[in-house]
Amino acid sequence: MPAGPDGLTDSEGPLRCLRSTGARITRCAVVMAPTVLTACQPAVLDPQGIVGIAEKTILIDSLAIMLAIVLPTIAATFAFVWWFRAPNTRAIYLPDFEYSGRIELIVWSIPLLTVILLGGVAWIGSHDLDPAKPLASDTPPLEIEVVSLDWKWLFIYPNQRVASVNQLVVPAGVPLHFSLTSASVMSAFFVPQLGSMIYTMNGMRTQLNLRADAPGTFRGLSSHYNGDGFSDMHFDVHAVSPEQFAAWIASTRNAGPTLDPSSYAELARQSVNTNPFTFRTVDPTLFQQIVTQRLPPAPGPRTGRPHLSVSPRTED
Amino acid sequence: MSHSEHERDKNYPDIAPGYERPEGHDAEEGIGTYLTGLGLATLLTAVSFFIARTTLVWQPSIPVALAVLAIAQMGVHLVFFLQITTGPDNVNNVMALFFGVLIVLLLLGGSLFIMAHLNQNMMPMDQIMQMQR
Amino acid sequence: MLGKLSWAAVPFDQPIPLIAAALVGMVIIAVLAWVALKGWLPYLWREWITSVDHKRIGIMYTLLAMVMLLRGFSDAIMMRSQQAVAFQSSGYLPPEHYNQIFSAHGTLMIFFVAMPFVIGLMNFVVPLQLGVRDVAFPTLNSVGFWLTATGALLVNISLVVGEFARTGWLPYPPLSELTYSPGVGVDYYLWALEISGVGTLLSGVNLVTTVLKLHAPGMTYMRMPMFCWTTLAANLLIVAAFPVLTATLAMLLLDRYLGFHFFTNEAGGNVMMFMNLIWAWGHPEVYILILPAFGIFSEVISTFSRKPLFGYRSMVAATMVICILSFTVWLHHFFTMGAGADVNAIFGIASMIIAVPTGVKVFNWLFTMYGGRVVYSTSILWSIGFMVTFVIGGMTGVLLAVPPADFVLHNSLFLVAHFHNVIIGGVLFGAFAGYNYWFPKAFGFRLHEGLGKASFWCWILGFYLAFMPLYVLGLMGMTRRMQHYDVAAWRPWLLVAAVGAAVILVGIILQIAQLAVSIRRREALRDVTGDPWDGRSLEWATPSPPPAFNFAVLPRVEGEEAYWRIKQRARQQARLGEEPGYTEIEMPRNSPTGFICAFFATFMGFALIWHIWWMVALAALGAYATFVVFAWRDRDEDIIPAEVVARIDRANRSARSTALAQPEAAS
Amino acid sequence: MSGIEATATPNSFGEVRGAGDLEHAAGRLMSKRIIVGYGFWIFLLSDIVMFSAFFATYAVLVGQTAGGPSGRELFDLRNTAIETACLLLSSFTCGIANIGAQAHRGSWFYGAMTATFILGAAFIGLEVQEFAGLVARGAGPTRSAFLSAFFTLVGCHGLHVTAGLLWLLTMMAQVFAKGYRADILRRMLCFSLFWHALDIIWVALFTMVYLMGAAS
Ligand code: HEA
Ligand code: HEA
Ligand code: CUA
Ligand SMILES: [Cu+2]
Repeated sequence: MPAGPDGLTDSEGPLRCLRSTGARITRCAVVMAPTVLTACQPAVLDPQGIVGIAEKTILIDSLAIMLAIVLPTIAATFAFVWWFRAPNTRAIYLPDFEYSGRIELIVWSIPLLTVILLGGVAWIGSHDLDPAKPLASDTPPLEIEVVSLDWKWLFIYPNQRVASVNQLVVPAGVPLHFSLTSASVMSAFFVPQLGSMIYTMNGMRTQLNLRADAPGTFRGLSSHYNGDGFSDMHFDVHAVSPEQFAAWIASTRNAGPTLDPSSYAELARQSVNTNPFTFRTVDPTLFQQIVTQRLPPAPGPRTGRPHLSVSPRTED
Repeated sequence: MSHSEHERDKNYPDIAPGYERPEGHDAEEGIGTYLTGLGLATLLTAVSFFIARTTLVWQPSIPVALAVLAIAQMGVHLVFFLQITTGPDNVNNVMALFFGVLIVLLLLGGSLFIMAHLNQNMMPMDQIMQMQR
Repeated sequence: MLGKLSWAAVPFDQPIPLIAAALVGMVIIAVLAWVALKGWLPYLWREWITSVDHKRIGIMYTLLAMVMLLRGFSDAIMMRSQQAVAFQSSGYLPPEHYNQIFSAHGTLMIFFVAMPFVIGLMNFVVPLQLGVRDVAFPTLNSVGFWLTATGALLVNISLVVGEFARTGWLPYPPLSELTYSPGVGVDYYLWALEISGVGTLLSGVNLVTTVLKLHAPGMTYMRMPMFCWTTLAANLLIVAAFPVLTATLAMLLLDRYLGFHFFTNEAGGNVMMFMNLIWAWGHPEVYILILPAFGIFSEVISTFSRKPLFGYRSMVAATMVICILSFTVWLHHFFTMGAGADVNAIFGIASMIIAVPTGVKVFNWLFTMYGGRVVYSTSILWSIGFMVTFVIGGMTGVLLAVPPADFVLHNSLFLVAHFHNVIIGGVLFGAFAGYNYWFPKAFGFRLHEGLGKASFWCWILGFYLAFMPLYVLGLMGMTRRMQHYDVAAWRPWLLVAAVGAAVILVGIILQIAQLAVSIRRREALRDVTGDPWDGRSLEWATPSPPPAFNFAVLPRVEGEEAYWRIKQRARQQARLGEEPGYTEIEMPRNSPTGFICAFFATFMGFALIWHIWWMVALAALGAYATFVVFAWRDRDEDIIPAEVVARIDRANRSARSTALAQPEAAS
Repeated sequence: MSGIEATATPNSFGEVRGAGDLEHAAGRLMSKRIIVGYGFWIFLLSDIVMFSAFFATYAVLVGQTAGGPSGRELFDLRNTAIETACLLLSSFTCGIANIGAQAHRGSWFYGAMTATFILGAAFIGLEVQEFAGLVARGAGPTRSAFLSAFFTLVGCHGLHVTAGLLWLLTMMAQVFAKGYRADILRRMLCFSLFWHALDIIWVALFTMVYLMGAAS
């Protein structure tokens, strides 16, 4: 894994944009060539984990329930409009038809019944799929701490004492328990093919439970707008077999920089398009320090703060 | 000028909020209502301040007592100062008031409900421990 | 001396906005010069700028909305074209520009297009429908309008001087806090909305009072046309919701200007409280927009089906239920914040319940058409387009209200598709239906039907092309607000969406053509009787355009569909009622208060944004002085002599009796 | 196609409508006082909704002292009691002033208005003093979220009172210059509604902020 934190330094000049684009394209091509089909078609409708699968089912079921009443409504609209068009003298004309108790009753009860059914689905679904609720499983969950930074993702494996940036490697079939926070502004962690997204906020810890059922590469992203670098704040999730995961951890421990408050401060500065890389070791209390704000929130844009008339561009 | 307006107002089904029909009584009598209101409000205020500091009552019940007293006092103000009644001429005023109160309750209740849950779900561990201390 | 303001604030390095702004500026100056040369300024000042006539103010609101629509649309076109090209490249709009564009688009569209459009229509129509001469507070009405215009002006100034917010149409902290957004963009946003928010609140108070307290004799609540009811509900929501917006934005302002800690990351601030409060306003806001549209459809569908509205009482109940329920669902905008299952489920279900009264409305419109004689006018095309489109948007809304579904759809383009589906298919179509329906009332001639229909078809086609792909993209995991992307599978859909926006553009051009052609052919399209559609409510009892006093003599209402009854009786007896005895009428006097207030408010807003404190103080003083002067005036009414009233009314009566004599010709 | 068969008979609401209405407020079936009063009533409700947003924020942030002082350490209930007394009394005198105005009694009106002004000004004075004291102790609004919320909530009420004082003076000047004209009396009615509403908000305020803050 290439560049360390020092690789993050912002380059100057107008060329930068071009260069970073070029770099991104190259990286994309290299990293993803083998898995283009899976990795680059993130889809809520193609879930690869139990949470996502359940959510897709609920989505489709709810849609079906509603279509059962919405489609006839649309059909009736067309039918009425056509049949009762002014030139059509064969249609009955009821110029005073303005009330019918029976119709009123039907009109209120049809949507009501639909909503009762749907409400039941929503109630059960919310409780079953509460992001903070642990997944039922014999395997103990893998703990992962997630920190959203400007504009990259930091994933800490507290029990393995390693960390990675903009790249998440997880064992397939093992429940994952995420604790999430933000180093600066609000973001949202989302891997469409695995299911539920959740917000990340500074000074707060949200929780999420997911599982990748089978090995594969999935695209993850920030699903909450968080500033100029937003569009590039995506990452790949590599779900691998537990053995491969163990191997990855082992190799990670052997290379790369260490993550401590000072390298974290460097990381917390704004940058876009950070190449994925890993940390050999991690201060185990780092996440806790960020959540409790003992490590101060990220500084934001740097130049000449805070009395600017125009917010600085990201490139500066 | 305004007397004629008084006269005319009698004929409308509604009345302006804060306005007492002048029927029968002159200005001096109007003061009576205000005096009653002042007396009751003073009493309720005094009790509130007393309760807040006393050790005579069961402590956890103090906020509840204070809330009840405050609501009572607002009622006193509405009735004696703002002349809100349940009379038919006041229906529109009271409806509007109810709407406002409903919104305030939804907003306050909803916000506190939501925020309590959020805060509880998202508290970092050591703050939970702090709370338990 | 000038606070933070310096030449550096003007984006000389960004030619696109600068050239655009220079063009707009030149057009404005040219128009002004032309007006001045023609000697129309005094007329404009007398008859429009200082007018307190609800009809004039309504028209000005609508005009403001339409101008801002063009601005909002040019933003939309830029976004669509940017996303069409920005596949694995950064497109032609850098992030800091693109981010301003979607923020400005959302802000303008909601606050300065949709709001003024519906408020304008309500202002114009409601007093006419109630059978009265003006709104409850005519001068306040003018103040409200001009403050709204101030807000719009400030947002547009930000194009040239400084920058606009890059934080989305709702500036979530901490991104919108000073630390992360040090520029003036967020300040522009905040002050524009604080100022126009006051204006909106004033018009809300005004319309609530009007509907509840001003009626023609016999116009009881249960005899009011549906549009009056939805106006009441929408304005109750304004009165109840806008103060929350004002308070929330004020807190953000305090954070930014005085270093408070409401929503900062530091010192115990709580960003979640912002989300909570802003949506406590934001959700009611969307019903503020849609309820008047519902009212318009009720009027249009019943008129052009030649039938009374079906299930009037149900409709009233449904309206009021929506009004209350809209305050119980706001959490559905942040299901993914992690409040927990109980909270999510309760608010999710509450959101779904709104589908019940809304469904009732849809079904009642259906039964209004049942047994009718549906005339395919432009207005009813918009209404039918609405019924089909809105039901789809509503359905996807309910889908988003299912928390587990929202967990994967939140902030995606699926959501963007949902709200454009209900806003364009609901609010905008409603506004266009109302525009075509009431245009003859306002200007005395009808709009060209053929071009109107052509525009409708482009719009509906364009809409489906532009927004159905977004549903698909949402399901493919594409989030909103992406400046560029590198997922190849998204691209085709984005291209379709761009084409859709272009088709909408054709619709817009046709709409402008419709207006131009109609003005050219106004004599052929003239509405002589004041009742071009064979209407049912009282606005059609007045001449087109209505005189300043609306009704020569207040009509007496004896049941629902007040005007229809009067008309039926006239038809049976084959003659109009007796000529009434005319008396002189007192009407509120015109007043420059609104305009002058807005003048000072503009300066105050601008000065606050740029920290020019002396100018703030001066402007505040000026505004206060304006009020005192206004309060000091002795005459606030003008008298229209009985002869004038008689002359105007007799002319209209004679037109109407001619029409009555030859029944088929009129409609 | 047909005509306004609009009534030759004068507009009537039931049978009782004075002819005076036709000249004065043609087209208005309610008297102007009712319309104006009601409109202002609606405005007040919106103002109260705005306060409820500040109250909600305060309630949420009250614990966020960020290591700074809490309400218990800061609040001086004696001061609050005096403030409360001022405002309550001023509400009473404001009512008297309104009665005096509606009855065209100059002595009552001016006397009671002056008393109201003095009491209101005293309230503001005490509040400013309290705020200044807090800021001097390093407990200003920028110290913590709790203090931000406190200063904003209480300060917003204080701003309302200040605006009310300005209005009060304008009102007195108007009566002085123009006499008891109907429109001025309507404004007076609105003013008294405003002042009473401020007192109601203060009740919520001293209970929730000061008393509960000091008790907990
Ligand atoms: C009233 C609300 C409204 C309206 C009408 C629209 C209309 C349109 N919107 Fe808008 N949009 C929003 C509200 C609205 N939008 C909001 C709130 C956001 C979120 C912002 C954020 O992310 O913060 C958003 C975001 C948004 C995005 C960003 C998506 C993203 O986040 O990635 C896009 C992308 O293309 C888009 C496109 C369009 C398009 C193509 C239209 C078109 O339909 C445009 C239609 C054109 C017109 C409406 C003008 C035409 C009419 C006239 C000019 C009148 C003609 C004259 C006469 C009648 C005489 N919108
Ligand atoms: C005019 C505007 C408007 C309207 C009318 C609506 C109507 C509804 N909206 Fe929408 N909404 C917006 C504007 C609007 N919305 C905007 C602007 C946003 C995004 C803001 C942002 O984030 O930037 C949004 C976002 C939004 C979300 C948040 C999603 C997210 O952020 O993840 C949700 C979730 O519940 C939602 C739900 C609903 C529901 C349940 C309705 C219901 O009222 C719909 C009811 C209507 C029907 C259901 C159709 C007719 C009914 C029948 C035919 C009866 C039978 C049908 C059934 C029983 C299902 N909306
Ligand atoms: Cu696929 Cu980057
Ligand atoms: Cu909503």
